[in-house]
Amino acid sequence: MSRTTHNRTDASDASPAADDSDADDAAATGTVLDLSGLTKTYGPETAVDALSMSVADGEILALLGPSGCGKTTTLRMVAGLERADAGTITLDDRTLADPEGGVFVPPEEHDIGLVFQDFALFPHLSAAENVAFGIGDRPAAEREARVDELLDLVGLGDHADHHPEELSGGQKQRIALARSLAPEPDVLLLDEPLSNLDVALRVSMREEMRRIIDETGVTAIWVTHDQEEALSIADRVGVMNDGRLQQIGRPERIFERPSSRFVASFLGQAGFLTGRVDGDAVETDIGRLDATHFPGLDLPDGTTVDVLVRPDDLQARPAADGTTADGRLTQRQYQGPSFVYRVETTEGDSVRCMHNHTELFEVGQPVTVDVVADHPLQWFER
Amino acid sequence: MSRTTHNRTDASDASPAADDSDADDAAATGTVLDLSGLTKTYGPETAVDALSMSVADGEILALLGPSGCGKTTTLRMVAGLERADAGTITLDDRTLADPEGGVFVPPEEHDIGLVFQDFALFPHLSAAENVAFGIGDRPAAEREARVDELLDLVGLGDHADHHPEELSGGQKQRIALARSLAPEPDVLLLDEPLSNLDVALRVSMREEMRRIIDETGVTAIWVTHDQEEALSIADRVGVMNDGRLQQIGRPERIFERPSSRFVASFLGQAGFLTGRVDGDAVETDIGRLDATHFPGLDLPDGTTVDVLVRPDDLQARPAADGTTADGRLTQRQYQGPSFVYRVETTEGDSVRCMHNHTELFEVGQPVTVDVVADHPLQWFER
Amino acid sequence: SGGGGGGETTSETSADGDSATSTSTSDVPAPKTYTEDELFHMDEWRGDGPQVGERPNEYTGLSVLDLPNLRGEITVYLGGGEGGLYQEAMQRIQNLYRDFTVYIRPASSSQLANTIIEEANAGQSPADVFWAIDAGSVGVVAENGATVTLPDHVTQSVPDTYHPTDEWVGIMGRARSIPFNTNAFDADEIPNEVAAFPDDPRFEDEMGWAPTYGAFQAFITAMRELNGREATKQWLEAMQAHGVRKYGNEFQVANAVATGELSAGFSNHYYSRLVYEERPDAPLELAFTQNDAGALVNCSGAQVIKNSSNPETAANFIHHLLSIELQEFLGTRGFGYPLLSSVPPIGNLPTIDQLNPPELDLSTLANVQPTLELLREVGAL
Amino acid sequence: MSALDRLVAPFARARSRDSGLPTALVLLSGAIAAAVLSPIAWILLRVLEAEGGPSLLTHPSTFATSIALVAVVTGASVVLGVPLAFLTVRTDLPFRRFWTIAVALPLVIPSYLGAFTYISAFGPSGYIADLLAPLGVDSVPSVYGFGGVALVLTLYTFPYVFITTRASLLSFDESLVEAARTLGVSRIEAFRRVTLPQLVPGIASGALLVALYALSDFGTPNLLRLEVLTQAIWVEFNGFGRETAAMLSLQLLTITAVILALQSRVGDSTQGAYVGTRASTSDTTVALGRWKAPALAFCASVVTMCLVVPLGVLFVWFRRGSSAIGRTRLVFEWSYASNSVLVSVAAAVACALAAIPVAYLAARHRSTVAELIDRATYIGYAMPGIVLGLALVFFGVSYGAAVDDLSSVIGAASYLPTLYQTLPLLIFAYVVRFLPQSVGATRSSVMRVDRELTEAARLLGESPLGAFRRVALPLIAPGVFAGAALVFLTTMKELPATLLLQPTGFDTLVTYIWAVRESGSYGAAAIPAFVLIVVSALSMVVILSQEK
Ligand SMILES: Nc1ncnc2c1ncn2[C@@H]1O[C@H](COP(=O)(O)OP(=O)(O)OP(=O)(O)O)[C@@H](O)[C@H]1O
Ligand SMILES: Nc1ncnc2c1ncn2[C@@H]1O[C@H](COP(=O)(O)OP(=O)(O)OP(=O)(O)O)[C@@H](O)[C@H]1O
Ligand SMILES: [Mg+2]
Ligand SMILES: [Mg+2]
Repeated sequence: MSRTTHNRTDASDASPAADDSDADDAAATGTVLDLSGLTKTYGPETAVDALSMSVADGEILALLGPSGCGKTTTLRMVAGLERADAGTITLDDRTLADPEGGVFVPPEEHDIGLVFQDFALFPHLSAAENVAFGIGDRPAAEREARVDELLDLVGLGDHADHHPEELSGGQKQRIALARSLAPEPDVLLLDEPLSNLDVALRVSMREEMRRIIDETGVTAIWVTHDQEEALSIADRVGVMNDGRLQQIGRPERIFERPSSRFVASFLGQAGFLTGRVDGDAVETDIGRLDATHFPGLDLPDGTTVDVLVRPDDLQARPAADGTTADGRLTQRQYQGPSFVYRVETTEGDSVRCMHNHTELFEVGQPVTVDVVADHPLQWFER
Repeated sequence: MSRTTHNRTDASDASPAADDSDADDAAATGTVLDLSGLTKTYGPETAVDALSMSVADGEILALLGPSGCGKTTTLRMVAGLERADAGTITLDDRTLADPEGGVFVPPEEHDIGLVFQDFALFPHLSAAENVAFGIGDRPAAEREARVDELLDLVGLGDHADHHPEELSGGQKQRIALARSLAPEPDVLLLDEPLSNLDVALRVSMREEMRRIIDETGVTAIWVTHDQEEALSIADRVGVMNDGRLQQIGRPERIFERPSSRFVASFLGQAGFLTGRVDGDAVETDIGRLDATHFPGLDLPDGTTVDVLVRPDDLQARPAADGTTADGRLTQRQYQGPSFVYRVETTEGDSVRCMHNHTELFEVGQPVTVDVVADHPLQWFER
Repeated sequence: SGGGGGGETTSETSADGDSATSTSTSDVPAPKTYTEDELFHMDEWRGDGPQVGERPNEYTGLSVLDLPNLRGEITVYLGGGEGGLYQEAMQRIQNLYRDFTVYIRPASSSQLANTIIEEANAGQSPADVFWAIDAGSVGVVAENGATVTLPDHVTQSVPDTYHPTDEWVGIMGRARSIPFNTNAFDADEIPNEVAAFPDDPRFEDEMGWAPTYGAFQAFITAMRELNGREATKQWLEAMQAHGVRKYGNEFQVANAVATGELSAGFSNHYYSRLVYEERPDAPLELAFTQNDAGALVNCSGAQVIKNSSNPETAANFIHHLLSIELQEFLGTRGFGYPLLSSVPPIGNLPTIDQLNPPELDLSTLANVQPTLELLREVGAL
Repeated sequence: MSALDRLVAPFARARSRDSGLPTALVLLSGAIAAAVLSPIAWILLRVLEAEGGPSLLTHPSTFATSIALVAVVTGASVVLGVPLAFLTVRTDLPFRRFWTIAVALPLVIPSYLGAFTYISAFGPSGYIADLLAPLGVDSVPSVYGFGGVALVLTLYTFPYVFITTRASLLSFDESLVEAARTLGVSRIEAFRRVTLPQLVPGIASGALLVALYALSDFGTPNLLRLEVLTQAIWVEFNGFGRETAAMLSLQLLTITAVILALQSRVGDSTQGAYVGTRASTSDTTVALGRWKAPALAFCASVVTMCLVVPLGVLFVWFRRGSSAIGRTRLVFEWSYASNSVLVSVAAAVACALAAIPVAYLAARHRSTVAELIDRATYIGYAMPGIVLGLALVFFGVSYGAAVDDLSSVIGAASYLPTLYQTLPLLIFAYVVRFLPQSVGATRSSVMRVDRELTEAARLLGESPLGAFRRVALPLIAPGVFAGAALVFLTTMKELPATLLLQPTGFDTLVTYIWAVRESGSYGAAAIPAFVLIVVSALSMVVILSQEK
């Protein structure tokens, strides 16, 4: 996999994005939280591997990555629940963890909230008591008002007296969320905080969260598996793989200029066309893609590249006769406003094309595929 | 909220979709599983309320609904883990539960698999042993082969010896899936089986699941919060609210002809425009929408309706001068290939417009909004 | 065959079992006088502890050699038992015969008495013989109708005082005594009646008793029988007003006297012997009162339990306990008074004839209920 | 929520997840409960025999003393047991393994032996007084009376609280403490607000064992001269006032019932033990810092009081008594030890087996029936051994008589085995006395097994029994085992019922100790006492090694 990226909007930037130091992508204003070389191993397995990043005041950093890549472990180290094996964590110029320096600040002195992936609600307390847990020092009236407010926020005002065992999965998650918000921490760590919620609630909750975060100026690291969530809510997105940070930057940048096939395939329904460089064009299964798609391509002829094509970059048309077809439709997926068709090309590449839901094709049909992208295409050297 | 639906493709169908008996939407071939009048109360709360539906052989029924609406409770009753208070459950003409008739078949005689929302892996067994649990009666060699096959299927071949406590959230979920598939049950119940997986894995897992389900001919009820998942994978979709089934039918139908504001708002990013019927057109904040959008509208003049508009139905344009504006942009959300703008109309409706990511507007800008839908608009009488 | 079978079956039961007629009454010879050599290995029976002292040359009674043979199996419930001494005695009897086995269940005597009564209530006791450390326990069992009358030739070996009824017979005696610390008193400074202690300032806050203990309760029972309830009550109250201290049992009392914690106390005589065993130099001696409850001589007693499958053997077995050899064995190895008067007690103890016990039917000692009430009433319990 | 709602809510909640009581399990557990309750029938029989009918409060002050003793001993045990459990589980106390075993070991010393050695050590002119006398100390505080009894009972029963609290702490889901701490709550606060409420059921189940032990123990108050109910019962039996004794037993059972009711309120107020199925990954050990020395001193002084003193006295006896050993006629035989182990193992196995259905029912199906059955198993534990023994004598013989009658009616030899004075009846007596120890340990381990796990197993085709065997049993095995081991320990030292019900000629360590003690041969008692303690201590090590 190539680490060379093609820069389609900003030709001057050719540095690998994994250690993205772009003014654009680095933490904007003052850095609040700084992780440097953070490492954690479980026996032979390295869960987090020399992870460095900084989070700016008031920003939301979305952390994406495949299952088991170390997201939860990272959050736990930041929260002070897990001791790092190496590296440092700094919050507001205060070192929270530094194994070499023997520094380890206990979690309760972090002023960091954490929404646990599996909720960790207190089973002996009711929903309201769970939410009130972290604000026990406030006057009773104020506390109650705050709890009511938060319960309403998560839509569970009428479940205040229920115990966790009487709540549904999503209800538990919402209580966990409300509980972590109650003390208004400086930094909020959210481990897939909305994964068990329905779309409507998820959308409204995340807008609500965005509002709260903006209003209170809290800084958040938000682990999510929902790319739409990551792209829509985050100021910056970090993509992890196998314990390492692959790329971090503004959502548009990650989406439009992924630094690797992995990052690309992780956001959007990425498809890849195998291509062979031929002058300033690229030869692929769906035909010759000309130079306009690849400004600045200067690889030797014959180099094999993977061209990133997302569903909205492609359009399929029924092939008039089988011989001119680029491939066959192998699957149709209904997605509400649109259908996504999967096309298996003659040489075996698999790509997706998005179509309006009024355009109906049959699975099995031979099709030709056209590139309709109005932006340059991203490619990765093999 | 009106139960009257407007039928935009099939003018003959005017029945409320909640008890949809359309040939098109009823369980297609032979009914395998039939629920009738299923009710379950917890103290004063009715978790499931007279739910009736049938599932056809080999189909995937996606169950959608807001958090706490009774999805998990429904699955638990079907699995025989919870006793219904009323109603019957019939599987292959065999009554599994009938409280009035005193019938209650214990779970082990159901031949039904269930993937629990929180996995319920056996902590004392390794991943492989968990998967092998239900097939202990097979010859050792066959059993091993099957376990290997399933572990490979869920991408955890190298975690066979790990115990649940050593697996990440998503890894646990995958093992739970593999375990329930191992005995090849007749009916598979999946409670948000992919909620903790990243997109890439989720998409590939659900395609894999679709393939397995098609191959084994198993019938599945799949609870999900992911509308894309529901629409793309399911043969039919059921939408629940507050313990009741609101609508059930083919995905397109649910999406395009929701029977109520609730169902509509639950799928896709629904927005509603308040309108007043005026002849065969409707007067709204964004102007007069003419008869072409509302074929067959015959309500008395002055009736108030909600017109369903999804982001792709609308387009915003900067208003040349403030006076002609329909509303103001209040939010911009990046969604990868597109931006979704939220527009607050002059009278306070909130709608969303989807734009290509190259079209950039500023939040706060006054805009005019046009309907660009190429299909009739759905409306609900107030 | 429930609980009501009664004791009449005695002769039938023996008739079918034993071929030998050895157990029939006619075969039991009359008591006679033996020299030491005529007895059965007397030196092996006799103990050799430091307290044994001089032994007589002649004994009157019956030798085991002249007793009918024992055959078959019997079960003995053994209440108390002086630390295995009684068990060893029975073991030795068993060893005298080839075809005789004795099974022993040891426990506390009142517990066993309660057990036998429960067993009889419910049907049948597995016990053939009950040998209890105190007369009260055997008395209660007899009162509850759970025993068989003993043959005369068995009971007549001991003075009438020690078999007030024919339902049981005394085996070894235990005398009430006043243990005193020799650093505090000389022997002649101890009053010779218990009634004198409450009035004597030398004993204020210096005495101990064990009111929960069976032997003490027997002593109070005797006092009640002899002096009446009121007088007993007054004595108890006076003693308490005099600062008597409570102990859990009488060994603790004797021990406390030996250590100097107390100057004197009320206990059975052999507890001081036990103290000597542990601490041969203990500054402890015994005094005895005269003709009052304080001079009571209680005894261990044995009886045959109703519905015993082998009552003849059981009675014969009890007879063996009263043989010269066994009395010598028990008397020289333990600390009890042999009830066969030709076998003297050990140590510097007065002989049983020199004691002056009150005139009292020992069976009345079983009547503990009123004693308990009294003790509770005065707050001693 | 109204007060009434608050009262009803836990039950409504408990019922909600309950899909009906399984008949077979209820019948089986009910039968077990009925069996262990049967001795009560005997008490009632005797009470009804009483002249002038039953009178309830015969000894008011004794009754009050018993209650006070139970309260003080239970309170003191919690005060000792909980901090020690916390120190050995959660802190960086040096030699935690050692302290864990040492602190639990007093459980293997019969409290009457403890009392004995305490009298020898601390009694007037005991060893300590002798030691101190030359230093001019002429009086040590008396070990006799209420204070002494409370002290000795506490020292030898607090390990119940220690062990159950440890178990709760070990299985406690630490992620909850983590959650509390990320909410800005200090470690100590988190302990108070999160850990403690969830430890309460564990603490309460240990405290219950302590309370009932303190109520039913006879040896200690007897030796240390305190008039409590058991003492009064013993006196009555000695005086052949069996009816009064039965009446007193009834009073004692009344207190038992009150204690059981109180405990189930406490145990339920937090709705059972909440414990996660997942192990904590993080390091949750509390650093003691400057508290290390005081903590060590605390542990050391407890161990000194509980272990060093009695073992030291036993050793002195052994040295002094060696001369007297030759004098006692009762020769120690190793078969006594093997007999003890035999019956104790049998009792442990029997209790484990009987406990499983009762505990499973109570933990899984929270209903009045299940709770009553569970509570019923505790009654025997509070019954003085002598009462239980006599009751079983009566029933054992009655059964024998019934069998005899039956065989005479059917005119043939009966094939029904006799029970009286056989090992099965003796072991049954142990089950009656010690079943709750097994039930308690098993019940809390069942609670720890997430219900969904057995549900998952059943959906994978297992019958309820199969699901139990393949999923629940492996997960509760440590609890079952720990309960059985507790039964083993207590059976090893049980005396009164053993004396009454042992097969004739079947001597054990305790009956031998009893016999030589009866003869005053303390020296001879030292050897079996050591053997008893060593064998029991070994099993204690096994119990604790079951903990993860
Ligand atoms: N206690 C543990 N012992 C051993 N391995 C562990 C432990 N905890 C986590 N791991 C391993 O560390 C890796 C990272 O785990 P982590 O929980 O951080 O993943 P994640 O990114 O949060 O995944 P998911 O999205 O599935 O929750 C995984 O491979 C996991 O198996
Ligand atoms: N044991 C219980 N006691 C009381 N109420 C309960 C219990 N279990 C569930 N409920 C209630 O029943 C309703 C339905 O719960 P259920 O778990 O079926 O919801 P769900 O649709 O699965 O929600 P989610 O998507 O959040 O998992 C909820 O309001 C919940 O609070
Ligand atoms: Mg995770
Ligand atoms: Mg659910």
